[in-house]
This record gives sequence, C-alpha cells and structure tokens, in this order.
Amino acid sequence: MADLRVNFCGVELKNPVTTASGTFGFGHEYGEFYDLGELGGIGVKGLTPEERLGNPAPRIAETPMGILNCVGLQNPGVDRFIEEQIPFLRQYDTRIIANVSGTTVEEYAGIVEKISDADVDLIEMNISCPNVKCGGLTFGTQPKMVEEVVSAAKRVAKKPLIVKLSPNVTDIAEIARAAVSAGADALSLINTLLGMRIDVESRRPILSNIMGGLSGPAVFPVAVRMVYQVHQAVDVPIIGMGGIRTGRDIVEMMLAGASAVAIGTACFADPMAPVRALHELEQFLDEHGIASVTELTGGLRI
Amino acid sequence: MADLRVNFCGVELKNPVTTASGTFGFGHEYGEFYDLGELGGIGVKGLTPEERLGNPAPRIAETPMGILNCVGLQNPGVDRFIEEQIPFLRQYDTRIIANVSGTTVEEYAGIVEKISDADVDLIEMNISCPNVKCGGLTFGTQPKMVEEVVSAAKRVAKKPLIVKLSPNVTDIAEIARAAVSAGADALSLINTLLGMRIDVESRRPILSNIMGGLSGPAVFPVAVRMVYQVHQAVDVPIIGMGGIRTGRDIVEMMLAGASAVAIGTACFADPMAPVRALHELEQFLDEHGIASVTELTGGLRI
Amino acid sequence: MSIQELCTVRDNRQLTGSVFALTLEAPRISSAAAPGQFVHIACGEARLLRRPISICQAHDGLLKLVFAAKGEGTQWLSRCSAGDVVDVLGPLGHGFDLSALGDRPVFIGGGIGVPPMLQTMQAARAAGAQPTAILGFRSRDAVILEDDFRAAGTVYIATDDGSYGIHGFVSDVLRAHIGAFTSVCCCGPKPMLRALAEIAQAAGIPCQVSMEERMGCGIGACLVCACALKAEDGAVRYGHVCKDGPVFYAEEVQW
Amino acid sequence: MSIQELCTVRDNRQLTGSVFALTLEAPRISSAAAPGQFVHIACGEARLLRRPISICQAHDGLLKLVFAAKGEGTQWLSRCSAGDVVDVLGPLGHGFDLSALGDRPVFIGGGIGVPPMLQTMQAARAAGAQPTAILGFRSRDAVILEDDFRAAGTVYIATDDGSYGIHGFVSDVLRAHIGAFTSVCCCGPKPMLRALAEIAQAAGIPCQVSMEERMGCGIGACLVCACALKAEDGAVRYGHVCKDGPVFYAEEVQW
Ligand SMILES: Cc1cc2nc3c(=O)[nH]c(=O)nc-3n(C[C@H](O)[C@H](O)[C@H](O)COP(=O)(O)OP(=O)(O)OC[C@H]3O[C@@H](n4cnc5c(N)ncnc54)[C@H](O)[C@@H]3O)c2cc1C
Ligand SMILES: Cc1cc2nc3c(=O)[nH]c(=O)nc-3n(C[C@H](O)[C@H](O)[C@H](O)COP(=O)(O)OP(=O)(O)OC[C@H]3O[C@@H](n4cnc5c(N)ncnc54)[C@H](O)[C@@H]3O)c2cc1C
Ligand SMILES: Cc1cc2nc3c(=O)[nH]c(=O)nc-3n(C[C@H](O)[C@H](O)[C@H](O)COP(=O)(O)O)c2cc1C
Ligand SMILES: Cc1cc2nc3c(=O)[nH]c(=O)nc-3n(C[C@H](O)[C@H](O)[C@H](O)COP(=O)(O)O)c2cc1C
Ligand code: FES
Ligand code: FES
Repeated sequence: MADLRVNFCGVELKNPVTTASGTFGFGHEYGEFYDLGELGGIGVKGLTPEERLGNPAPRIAETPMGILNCVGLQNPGVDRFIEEQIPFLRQYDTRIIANVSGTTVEEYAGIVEKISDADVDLIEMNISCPNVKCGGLTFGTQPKMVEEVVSAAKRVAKKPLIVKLSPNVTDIAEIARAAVSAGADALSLINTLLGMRIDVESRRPILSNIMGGLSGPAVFPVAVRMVYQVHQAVDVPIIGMGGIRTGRDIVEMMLAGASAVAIGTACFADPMAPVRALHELEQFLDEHGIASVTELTGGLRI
Repeated sequence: MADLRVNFCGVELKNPVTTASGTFGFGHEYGEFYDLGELGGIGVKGLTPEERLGNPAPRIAETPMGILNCVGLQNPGVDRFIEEQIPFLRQYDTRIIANVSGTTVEEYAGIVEKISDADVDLIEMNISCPNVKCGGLTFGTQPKMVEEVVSAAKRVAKKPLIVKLSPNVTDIAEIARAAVSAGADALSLINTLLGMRIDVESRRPILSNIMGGLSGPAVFPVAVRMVYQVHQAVDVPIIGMGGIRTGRDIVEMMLAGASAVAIGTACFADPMAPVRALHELEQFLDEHGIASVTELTGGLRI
Repeated sequence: MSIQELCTVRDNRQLTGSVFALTLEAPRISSAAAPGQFVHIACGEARLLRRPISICQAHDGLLKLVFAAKGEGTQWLSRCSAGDVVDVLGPLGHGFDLSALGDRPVFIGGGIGVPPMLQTMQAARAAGAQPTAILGFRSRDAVILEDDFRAAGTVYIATDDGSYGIHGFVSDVLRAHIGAFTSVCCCGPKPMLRALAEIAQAAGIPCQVSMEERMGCGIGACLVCACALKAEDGAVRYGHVCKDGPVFYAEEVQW
Repeated sequence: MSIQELCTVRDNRQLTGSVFALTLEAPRISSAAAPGQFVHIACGEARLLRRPISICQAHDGLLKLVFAAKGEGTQWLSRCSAGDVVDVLGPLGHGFDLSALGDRPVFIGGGIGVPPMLQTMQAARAAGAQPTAILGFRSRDAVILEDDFRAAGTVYIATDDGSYGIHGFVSDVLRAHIGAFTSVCCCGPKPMLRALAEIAQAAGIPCQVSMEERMGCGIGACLVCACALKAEDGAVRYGHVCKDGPVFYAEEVQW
C-alpha cells in the first residue's frame, strides 16, 4: 500500500485529494455521501469580510465537458463561517482550507488576519475570481497588484498562505513569480477561465452576469499546462486543479508539478468523485509499485 | 429562404461558413466529401515564406471534447502554394483565405506582399500560432508587437487583411484594438489555447513539442466570450471560430459579434461538419423568420 | 438524505410528441421520496451536468418520472429503454408541506409542471383531504396523466387554445373557484406561479409554489440555483432551489 | 475515394481478454477496400477523435475489424453489439503494393499488427503466390486468427514466452527462413518493423511496413500523423501515415 501522505507547507495531508473551493459548500452536503475524513483537505466556499448575496440566477450554463458559473461569491461572511462552520468541519479528520477574497488590499489583509486566528489549517487567497467585478480579476492578472496584495496578506498570515491564480493571463509564470516573491507559501491553480454562452432563442446570455468562469474536464489540458509552467518557474508547492475527474487525472496533474490536487466540478456529475478518484490513485500507485505519492510530483520526463 | 450572403471587407461570401486554417489542408481531402463551392470560404493551411517541416510526431492528443495539436506549421512554402494550390482551389466557387505566418516583422511583411499579388480573396495573418517557437506567440500577445507587425503588413497588403488573434492573453480587447489601430481590416479569433497532456504510463508529454494548442468544442465558451469582448471593443468584422460544430453554434458565435465563422476540429469528428452546420444554420434562419444571416451579427440582447 | 442509485429502466413510453414517462427501479430512492421532491439524473457520458426531474410517483420500489425531451440531455433520456441503467441522485430538496393544506387543497400544474402534482395530490387524498386538480396545457395533444389525476379527485383541465376542457388558463379556473379551496400547491412557469400566488393571497389561503432553476450539484453545495427570496428587512436574499426548495411558500418568494 | 458510412454492427465477439472481432455491414466501404487500408471509426459522442483500425477482411458487403480494447474509445467500441450503428470513414490510406511481392511473399504481424496481414495474404494467394505468415504474440492466450491464416498458406507462430509455437520473436523466424521469401510485408510495433526491415534489406528483398501514428482527420488534411521519411537530400521530411501510408517501403522511412 502506497504512502499517500503529503507534507504541504508543513501541514500533513493524509492524501493529496482536496475539494475545490465553491463547489463543495462547507462540506455538509457531500458529507451525506461519504466520510469527509477520507479526504486530504476540504476547500470551503470562498469567504469575504462581510456576507455577500452573489449574483441573480441563472448562475450556471453547461458547455461541452464543462460548465460556466457566476455565483459571485455568495457566502455568509467570514465571521459566521468561523462561528458556525469550523466546529462542523473539525469533527472530521481532514484539513480545512479556508478560501478568502476581498475587493481591496486592506480587505484581503483583514480577512487573512482574521482567518489566521481561527482554527483552519491552510489559507487559500483567491485573487482570481472572474465573477466579482471590482478587485478580484484585476488583482490576479497584474504582477504588480499580485505582489502588493500578497505582501500585505503575508505580513499578517499566521498559517501557510496559498495564493490561487487566475488562468486568464498571458504569462502564468510571471504571475506565479510575483506571488512567490511577495511571500506566497504555496500556489493553487487554476481558477476558472472566462467564458460565455448565449441562448440562441432569446438571444440573451445564459448567465445573469453575461460572462462566467469555465471549469470541468474541458479545461484540464490548460490546467496541466499551467501547473507545469508554474512548477518550472517557482519553488513552492502547488495544488493543481481544473477538470480533474479520475485517479489518472490526478497522476497527470502531479507529474506536471502539483503536490496536491483539488476536485470541483466533477462532484456535480458524480458526488463520489473525490473519493473514487482517490481510490483510483491508490490503485495506480500500487499497480505501478510507487511507494509514496510524493514521487509523482514533477515526475514528468522530457 | 434566408439570404446567406455576407459582405466581408468588401468581399462577398456566399455564406458565412469557412474552414479553419490548418484543419482543412488545401481542400483536396474534404473536397472528396462535398463540393467545396458550397462553403463561403476556405481557410488554407498556414503558409510561411519557405517550406517548413513542422514538428515530429506525435502532433495530436485527445482531451475532453477537445484536441491538442503541435503540427508546427508544416507547409510547402508560399511559392508552391501559389503555383500548385491556387489553380486547384479556383475551380470552386468559393473564397480563398490565405493564412500566413512569419518569424520576424520583415517576414510577415514579405509574405503578405507576395500573397497579395496572388489570386486569393482574403489574407489572414496568423500572429498567434502557439507551436512556432520564435516569433508567433510573442507577436500575438504584446500590443506593441501586434501594432508593429500589423502596420508593416498593412503597408504592403493589397487585399483585405484579417489579423488572427491568440486567446492566450490577459486582455483580448487590448490586442484587438492594437491590431485595428495598426490597420487590420478584420479580425479572426480564436486560435488555440495553450495546453498539455502527459502519458501517465511513460510519464512523458504526449506531444513531441511538450505543449500544444487546444481546439474543439471544449474551447467554444472561451471563443464566444472573446468574440463578444472584441466586438465590443472594435469596429471591424470578425471571423469567429473555436469549437463550432452545429448551426446553433454558428448562431451563437454570430450573436456574440462574428460576421462569419470558421469550422476546424469538428471536421475531424465529422467530415461533413461545415456543410451540415451550414444547412442547420439555414434551417434556423428559416424557422425563425430571419431574412438575412447578417441580422445575427452582434444581435445579443443584454 | 440523498442517495445515489444506479437504476434499471423498467419502461420508457412516449405520452405526447415530446413528453415521456420513465419508470425506474429505484428501491432506495423511491422509499425515501416525498411529494414535490426531485431527482437529479446523469444523461450520458457526453454531458457533465445532471438534469433535475420531479418525482411524479414513487411506490413499490419504482420511480415514475414524466419529462419533456427538450435539449440534449432530456433527448438522451428519451432514448433510454428497458434494461438500460441510469445514475440517479435523490430524493432531493424540500417538497410540499402537507401539514397545512386544509381539507380542500387544490393542486395546479401547468404543462410539464403537471407531473409533480400527481404524487402530491395522491398524498393529500390518502391523508383524508378532498383534493382538486387544475391542469393546464397548450392544447389537446399536450394533455398528460388525466386518468391518474381523475382517480385522485376532482379535475379541471384547461387548454390555451380551447381544444380540450376549459378554454383559458389555470389562473382563470382558480379565480372562478377560489372559494372552494383551503390551500394552493402549484408547479409551472414562473408567470403562472406568480398569478396563482396573487389569487391565493387575495383569498387569504396559503400557496406553495415549486420553482425551477438551472442546477449544478443539486444538493446545496455549489449555490448556483439561486432563488430570490424576501429577506427579513425586505431586501433580497438568495435561497437555493435544490435544497431550500424546489417548493417555497409563495410569500417567501421575491417575484 | 473516402466514404462516410453508417454501418450496422453484425457481430462483435471477444477473441482474447482484450481483443475483439467486429463485423460491420459496410457495403460501400468494403467493396472499395484494398489490403492494408484502414477505417476511422467514431467511438461515441463523448470522444471527439475517431480511432484508426486496419481492415482485417472485406468481402460480401462486410468489414471485419480486429482490435484491442485499450483506452476509452476502443473500450466503447468493444461494448457495441449487433444492431448498433457506428459511423465509419474508409477505406483510407495507401495499402500494400501487391505488384512486386514475387511468388513467395511473407506476411508478418506482431500482436495487434496481425489482423491487417490476413486480407493481404489472402489477396496474394488469390493472385497466385505461395504466401507464408509469421505471426508473433506475447503468449498462447494472445493468439488470434490462426485458422484464418492457416487457410491462406504456411504459418509460423512465435510467442515471446514460448507458451505456443516457436519461442522467440518474429524477427528470429524471418532470419531463419529469409532465403525462402521474395518480399516482406509487415505490421506491428516500430522496433519490430525496423528489425524486419534490416533483415529484408540485408537479404536484398523488398520490405513494406505498416506504420502507426496518432491521427486527427484520417484523410490527409490536418497533417498531424507525421511519419519521418528520407528526403532526397538525405534529410528528414514528414509524410503522413493516413494518406501517404500507413504502408511505406521500408527504405523510405527514417527509422
Ligand atoms: C426542481 C426541478 C424539477 C423539474 N422537473 C421536471 C419534470 O418533472 N419534467 C420535466 O420535463 N422537466 C422538469 N424540470 C425541467 C428540466 O430540468 C429541464 O427541462 C432540463 O434540465 C433541460 O435539460 P435538456 O438537456 O433538455 O436541455 P439543455 O438545454 O441541453 O440543458 C442545458 C443545461 O441547462 C439546464 N436547463 C435547461 N432548462 C432548464 C430548466 N427549465 N430548468 C432547470 N434547468 C434547465 C439543464 O439542466 C442543463 O444543465 C425540472 C427542473 C427543476 C429545477
Ligand atoms: C493505421 C492504423 C491502423 C491501426 N489498426 C489497428 C487495428 O487493426 N487494431 C487495433 O487494435 N489497433 C489498431 N491501431 C491502433 C489503434 O488506432 C489504437 O489502439 C487506438 O486508436 C487507441 O484508442 P483508445 O481509445 O483505445 O485509446 P486512448 O488512449 O483513449 O486514445 C486517445 C487518443 O490517442 C490515439 N491513440 C492511442 N494509441 C494509439 C496508437 N497506437 N495508434 C494511433 N493512435 C493512438 C487514439 O486514436 C486517440 O486519438 C491502428 C492504428 C493506426 C494508426
Ligand atoms: C460553482 C463554482 C463556484 C466556485 N467558487 C469559487 C470560490 O468561491 N473561490 C475560489 O477560489 N474558486 C471558486 N471556484 C473555482 C474552483 O475552486 C476551481 O478552481 C475551478 O472550478 C477548477 O476546478 P474544477 O474544474 O475541478 O471545478 C468555483 C468553481 C465553481 C464551479
Ligand atoms: C491541426 C490544427 C492545425 C492548425 N493550424 C493552423 C495554422 O496553420 N494557422 C492558423 O492560423 N491556425 C491553425 N489552427 C487553428 C485553427 O485554425 C482554429 O483557430 C482553431 O483550431 C479553433 O477552431 P476549431 O476549434 O474549430 O478547430 C490549427 C488548428 C488545428 C487543430
Ligand atoms: S444546484 Fe448546487 S446548490 Fe443548488
Ligand atoms: S490524420 Fe490528418 S493528416 Fe493524417
């Protein structure tokens, strides 16, 4: 039996499989299907300093092997998360990855500071949500802004700080370098690609927000490419995500350079996706005589 | 029966359906399946000043509802195209869209000048091929370089100049504006998104070139979004492409802002794709009482 | 409690030009199902998202779903035949509150909103009420499940074009008979629900509406199926159709 | 001339653990097919690319394909059964040149490279030659089509592990009998083809090899199936397996 443990920024994950922020709520719903303690970590819905209502419906559109969403960071605010959700999540033997967003540098620093004092294991700072108009997108696409916001957050972070990158950029390596030089302990990628669908009958955009974020298997090759480029460019651990469905997808993402992975959209098609993929990963390792899952990371042969 | 004609930069296309460069050779092969004269135009394989061998195999990998390719612009060179292929293509009542690339500003200007004197209808300048290392990618991703190369080409172009944009950029509207301000008569988009696949057994990239360009239905929502953004940003006609398969996809792309479309990867799944989609488009127009296909362009309601 | 069950198709039959009645062997989901709940069905390996379909009937280990073949997913489903296996999540959401229907509830369905009212009406009757159904269709060709509803109580059928039953809308029928009812439960297009809710409100009887929204997870995790509800301060808040609904009391909804 | 034909599955049977023999009703493609050509099959709506499969036999309006269920697409194909309809392009490419085989050609297949040699050997025999087949397999379990080949001429079978026939590789068998043959036609893994080509060259007899490459269009339009060939000046040029091949004379190939 292969060793599945991963040391991620000093935090031990029992295995490299986590859930992608925003696709998994705070764990309650999928927790009806399996023990959340089977997962390496749980990425919770993106949090903001105050409660956010999010965008009106429709918030989702189907695309070939993908989906678009424009939830717009609906969440109860970081305080209610800390109060109401952490106690629930702590019942399970898994790591809590708090995903946070803001609209200004100060807000980012403020929420990172606050969540640092709460009982979470890792902080994932989302500088890349395409569905929040002011802030989000801009931060993640300009190296200077990335440096500024990450520096400010790092100064107050008391837990490992993972910076989540947007794929909607010309040069992902440049952004990754900016985040790491500003102190990011780790990176996660990819967030969603900006996309759009139109209802040809009504001639209106399907999404209320006109555009939305593309995720799911369709983006997998883009995610693998970006994880590979980022792994070449910087020296921090990476959580790879974007379209992962199977154990073999996890292997591919780790060979490209990821130390851990997150699974999101695949859960909608199959609620068991993360645990199924985890078991497939285990089987792959055993069949290939790989003693530790960490051997995969960056194991691409050129 | 709806009027399918489109006036594209002063060139009349009998209908808005063309083929995407590089997926259709010089027309011979698909010409065995139907009369090439049924199409509005034929985008031929990308041409360079001299013959190019292209990359070694494997040059293709499958992805969820998409493919990656790294052909690397294999082509016989512009002179042999002019000599050997134009006479063949001219047998058909369709427009010839010559797709050209170079590795320096001078090469681009040179090939545009040469092809201008040949018997083609439109010139599509590919400043965005991700599979050519020197030049291509860089040109298409930096507004300054776009301006420079388009200005140089425009100075010598005697046919309408379509500039083909890369989707691998932070801000497609900015690139579009650069191309148009430098004199582009039209734009086409999207070229392929950079992606990668790894064979988990051998741990090697599937493509010889490590990375390659993603095309096919998977990228359709990204293409629609970019066509929409570019249509908002500039005032020239657009050839929309990226993942189109059906008549309804054409309608969607045109509502987003395209005046004509190109179909590429879908031909691999179904050699009849362009003519099938054209007939579906015709049927859609008739069923919806739309008198002219041009009414669709930019017809999105917000 | 959500269950994922691989269900064998027992039967799939065409009711009208585009409406199908699918019977699935779903012992676990069917025994847990309550009126007004729905299932979320995977529609072939080429489509990522499941399709939400209301439960029309659930008994004896079987689940009966009645759906319109509209787009790619439901067309795929319409091609399934006996022996095929489909992946179903269910029973999902929050069905009709049967505790406060009174003894003369009316169940109103419009078009493809008709099927979920059947199980609900049957449950009300089983609980001792004297239920009525008002079913609206485009035209005679579109009428479905008439006999099943007749077996459960009084039935009015209205057609938009008058080709069958009453010429008019279900709202016309409700307005004409509103005094006879103690509560309203309904499912159908949003403008219809809104009209019915106004009539019920004017008459001072409770009204429950079953809402539709595009869905991702179907269980409350992704927050895409937002439904604008009235917050306490009168502002908007977003509930979620898959978990807080699909059935809401009409006065909660921000129309 | 390429044809797109919707073919009804006549039969699909498992020959070994992972190898299937699929018989399709393909009147147009089968009547146009020549030995060594292939077809390009759409494998379900979830996969964009067709899969290239060699024609094993074509007669009486039927097309017989023998394939290994490896990845997703061929696994899909392995689940097709009689009555299903599959979308096939063919016959494609450039088969074996039968004009210069001499009267004692040898047909060599390795593993899943065995099937295309059958039709080729039968054609040579029909043309009056005395053909031999050398067929290589991993082990006894993997042996396929033995009887069909025996009916067409002399057959040597080699297994890697010696569990059936000769213990060794097809190249060992060829080397041992090379003097008996007037030409070589072969299909299998690239290292095998290369070894066979060297033996044939040393013996001064022509050798044709059937190459494999990942494909897009399958007809010569997309240029992805590049095969390195020797250019006139000794440099590399890229031919295309789907159109210029899959069969090449060994001396053309840049190994
Ligand atoms: C709670 C609930 C119960 C429902 N019950 C029934 C029922 O019993 N019978 C029935 O015929 N229909 C029902 N519907 C509507 C049904 O879900 C849609 O008709 C179906 O999803 C359309 O899928 P498609 O593949 O035909 O269309 P496509 O256009 O291919 O669908 C594309 C995407 O949009 C979504 N979508 C499109 N239209 C709708 C819609 N009206 N509501 C929600 N999502 C939509 C699809 O689920 C899919 O994700 C219900 C919807 C909800 C929310
Ligand atoms: C001219 C030709 C003739 C062939 N004839 C036969 C035959 O008669 N019987 C048989 O079993 N196999 C044959 N093959 C190999 C067969 O095409 C592959 O095994 C098959 O494409 C693998 O698809 P998959 O869905 O199993 O694998 P996947 O891994 O899902 O395939 C992913 C992609 O890679 C491509 N691919 C993977 N392996 C190969 C390969 N070895 N060659 C070409 N493309 C590949 C697939 O076509 C697909 O595009 C032939 C190949 C070629 C080029
Ligand atoms: C419905 C939905 C909501 C999301 N919300 C968030 C979020 O709140 N914060 C965040 O960082 N990413 C969010 N994401 C992005 C995912 O975490 C992930 O980066 C992306 O979906 C790619 O992974 P996948 O293809 O496995 O879903 C969301 C994605 C989806 C589909
Ligand atoms: C195999 C292949 C080769 C291509 N070669 C070229 C090329 O030579 N020049 C070019 O401008 N675009 C080239 N492209 C990009 C296409 O023209 C098109 O922009 C892209 O594939 C998106 O459209 P599609 O999804 O319909 O294929 C190529 C695409 C493919 C798949
Ligand atoms: S569909 Fe995911 S929360 Fe309702
Ligand atoms: S597969 Fe397209 S040229 Fe060979």
